Amino acid sequence: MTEIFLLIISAVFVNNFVLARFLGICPYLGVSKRVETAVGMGAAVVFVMTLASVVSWSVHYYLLVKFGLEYLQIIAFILIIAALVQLVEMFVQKMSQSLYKALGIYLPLITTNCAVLGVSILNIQKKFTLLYTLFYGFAASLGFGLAIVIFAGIRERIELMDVPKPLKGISIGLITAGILSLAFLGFSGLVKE
Amino acid sequence: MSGLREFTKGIWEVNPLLKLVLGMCPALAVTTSAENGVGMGLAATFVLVCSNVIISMMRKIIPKKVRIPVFIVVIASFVTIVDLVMHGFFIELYKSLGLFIPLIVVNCIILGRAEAFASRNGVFYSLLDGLGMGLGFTLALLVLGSIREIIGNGTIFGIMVMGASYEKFLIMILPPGAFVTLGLLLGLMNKIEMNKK
Amino acid sequence: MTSSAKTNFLVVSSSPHIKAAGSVSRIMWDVNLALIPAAIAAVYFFGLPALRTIVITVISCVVFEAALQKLFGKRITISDGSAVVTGVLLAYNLPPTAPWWMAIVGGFVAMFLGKHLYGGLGNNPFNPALVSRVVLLVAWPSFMTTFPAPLGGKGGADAISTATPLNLLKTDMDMGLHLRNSASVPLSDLFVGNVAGSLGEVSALALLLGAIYLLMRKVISWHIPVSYMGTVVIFSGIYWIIDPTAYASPAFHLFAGGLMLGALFMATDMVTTPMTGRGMLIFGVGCGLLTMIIRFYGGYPEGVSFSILFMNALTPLIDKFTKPKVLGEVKK
Amino acid sequence: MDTVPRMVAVLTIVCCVAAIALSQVYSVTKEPIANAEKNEQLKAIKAVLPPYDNDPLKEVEKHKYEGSTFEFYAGKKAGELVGRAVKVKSDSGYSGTIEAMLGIAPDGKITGLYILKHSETPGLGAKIVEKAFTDQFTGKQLGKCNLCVKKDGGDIDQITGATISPRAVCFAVRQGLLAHKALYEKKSE
Repeated sequence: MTEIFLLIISAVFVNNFVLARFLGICPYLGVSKRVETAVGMGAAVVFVMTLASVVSWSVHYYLLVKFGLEYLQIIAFILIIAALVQLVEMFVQKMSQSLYKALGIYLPLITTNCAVLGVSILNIQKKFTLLYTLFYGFAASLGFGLAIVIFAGIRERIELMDVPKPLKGISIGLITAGILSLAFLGFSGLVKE
Repeated sequence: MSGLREFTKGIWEVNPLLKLVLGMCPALAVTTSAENGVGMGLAATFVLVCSNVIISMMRKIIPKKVRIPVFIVVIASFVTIVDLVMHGFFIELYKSLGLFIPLIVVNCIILGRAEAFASRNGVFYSLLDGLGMGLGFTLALLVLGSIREIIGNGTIFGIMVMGASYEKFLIMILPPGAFVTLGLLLGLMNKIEMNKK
Repeated sequence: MTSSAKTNFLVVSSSPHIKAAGSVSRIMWDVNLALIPAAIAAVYFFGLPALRTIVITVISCVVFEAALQKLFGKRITISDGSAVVTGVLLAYNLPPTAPWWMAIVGGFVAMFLGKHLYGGLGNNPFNPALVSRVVLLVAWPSFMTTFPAPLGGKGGADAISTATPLNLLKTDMDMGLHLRNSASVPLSDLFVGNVAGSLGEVSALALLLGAIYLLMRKVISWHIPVSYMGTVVIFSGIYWIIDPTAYASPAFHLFAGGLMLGALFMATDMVTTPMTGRGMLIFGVGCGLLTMIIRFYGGYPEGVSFSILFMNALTPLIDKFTKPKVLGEVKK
Repeated sequence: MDTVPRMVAVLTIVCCVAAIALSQVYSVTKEPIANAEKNEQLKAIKAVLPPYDNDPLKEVEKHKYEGSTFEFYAGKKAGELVGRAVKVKSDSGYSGTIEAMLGIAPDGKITGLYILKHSETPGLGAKIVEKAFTDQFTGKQLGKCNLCVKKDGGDIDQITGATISPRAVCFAVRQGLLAHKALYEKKSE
């Protein structure tokens, strides 16, 4: 139990997917102009990443390893993620119209979010069990959500600031992300991975 | 439309990293040294050129509705080839690039070029487009990696350039240095662009 | 402590301190005045190197402020005292014997990365002096953690490097020992500042004197210092009551390290902290919790700078959810 | 043109072609990959053992000692044992596990130390990979001088500003030596 707790702290704060591992930078910068959209994106990513972790882990061990096809890992995982995103989209649309309205526009973007493929591969590389995979996928995506919401808050404010013209937009966004990752460095040593 | 233009545009005018702002994850993650930057750039270039050529050849037989899955399969295949070959023959580079080799699959530059260029143009132009875009990306990674390595480690391609008494500004090699350097580089590009007008 | 130009861009005026933009320079010089006792304490305990470090960072900050304002085509406003405040605070966060080049780079980082990339005074989301300190800490850890012993201490002026009280505590806790080394530090030394540490953080007494002046002049409000220190006292108190032989006392945590400097002078910067009283309380509690988590479980012995920087990042969100709704709508 | 059977057919063909092509590439690169991985191991073993002429990877012995498994690779020259390399690790690094290859002569003296894997802070703890640090261990052995950092009363110079990582390395080295002593030094008596 403590081990899982530490795994979560590690993935959210110490080795934050965006700020320490550089995964999912494109949506991080692209969908963080407003706090509300950042929350939506964060929620969609948590949902898909947790699901993708579990499914890709199962496919890896019950199909690829069984038939000696580990070299097809990259193709298999990216297709799983693409298909999963489609399924989730269809499912959400049928089940809840309001949820679909909230998440719908972010879902297609997730296929090319490298955090999703990244976590799927890391689960295998770290030789996690299925339970760990579940929690790691959840925690990593939670870290993404936390980072993007905090970042969106700052960006909303920077919009109103007198930032030098050439730096406006993505440029100052990256610089802010840099200072944010500096603040996250304070958590280093908190958990030994 | 001249072939030369298709080749050169990616290097400056629409540089995928510095102008289109694509492919940022590997750009930030692997540029702790100039060597890693170039290694990543060349690996991406290989995938970009090959997938551009194959997709351009198949552009007439792929049904519109399944084109994205087909692109993904083609790209993922070439990424797997790069992954296997590097593992076998360049193991040190392979280990330092780590996770970011398989992640070339989701590098938006490659899918972007497949969709925007290769699926609409002939094989020869697609080849030049891929080559130019890839080299532009490599060049950008080289610049980013060089700046970070020189300031952060006092070396470039492992060769000492800052003198023995130089106190390494370590933060450049750590995540914050990556973000801030790329941010400033993009700002500089904007400034140059604004001065032109 | 670069404060108060908030009036430039926000209609909200819930902070009671600022009447007009013209008072910026009055506030800044008030803060500088309030920082003087700590400077005197630093020179008393560490000698002339401390004074030298303060002078270098202040000059460096003022020069870079002017240069960057010129570069970005802004009016040069070095006489408002805000760059001086940043310079002094930065010096207070460095070891007294910091190398001169590190002090200069520190001034540049504070002004460039911390302030002028965002458009200068009042626009910066993070406290410039803290950004600079953390950059230096991460970039040159060994220079930033080499502390001389105070002149009155047992090491004498010759001692090149001594462990700070918090370093001793961290070692004790890492080794799983009961308080062995850290217990030998007398609380009175901690309070007046006769211990190793960053230049301006050692003397709780001098910092409190300055803060009382700022409170009286209404430059800062009580919310953040009280909630920050209160959280630290409660957090460390719970552990201490459970096992006083294994955990340091609340007084130790309060007077050791950069807590006083942080809570009184860095976390009270108006630009980078929430506007409403409720928001400030949340900010202070957050800082307190993070500081204690880092001190207890983190890799660094001290967590004040990281905590305040992290809460700076949360400030826009805190403002968003503590501000009255109507004002929130106006912002768009 | 875009009929469903056609779409399915194209997708299937593309996938099959890709899979076949990859299986070819895989079979070609399989051996180089295995070799490359082996060479990485050998490089570390070579760095910590005196010159040998056998293949230590083939003379591997796995032993359990105090709950953890140690793999000993024996290096031999002209049939005679010159030392054993053992992979040691410590979880008490500053930010994670530190793995090292330790070379031990038959008499229990350290012949070399090579850091395989770590995630310590660059510029601080990461200095444990430098020769200036690792060379201190060569020639030392259990008991005669204390394999601890100086701060803890030992002989190993800690790195300025970082005690935790060197301490973790010392711990790992001691574990390796203890295991070696328990497993091999008794046998030779």
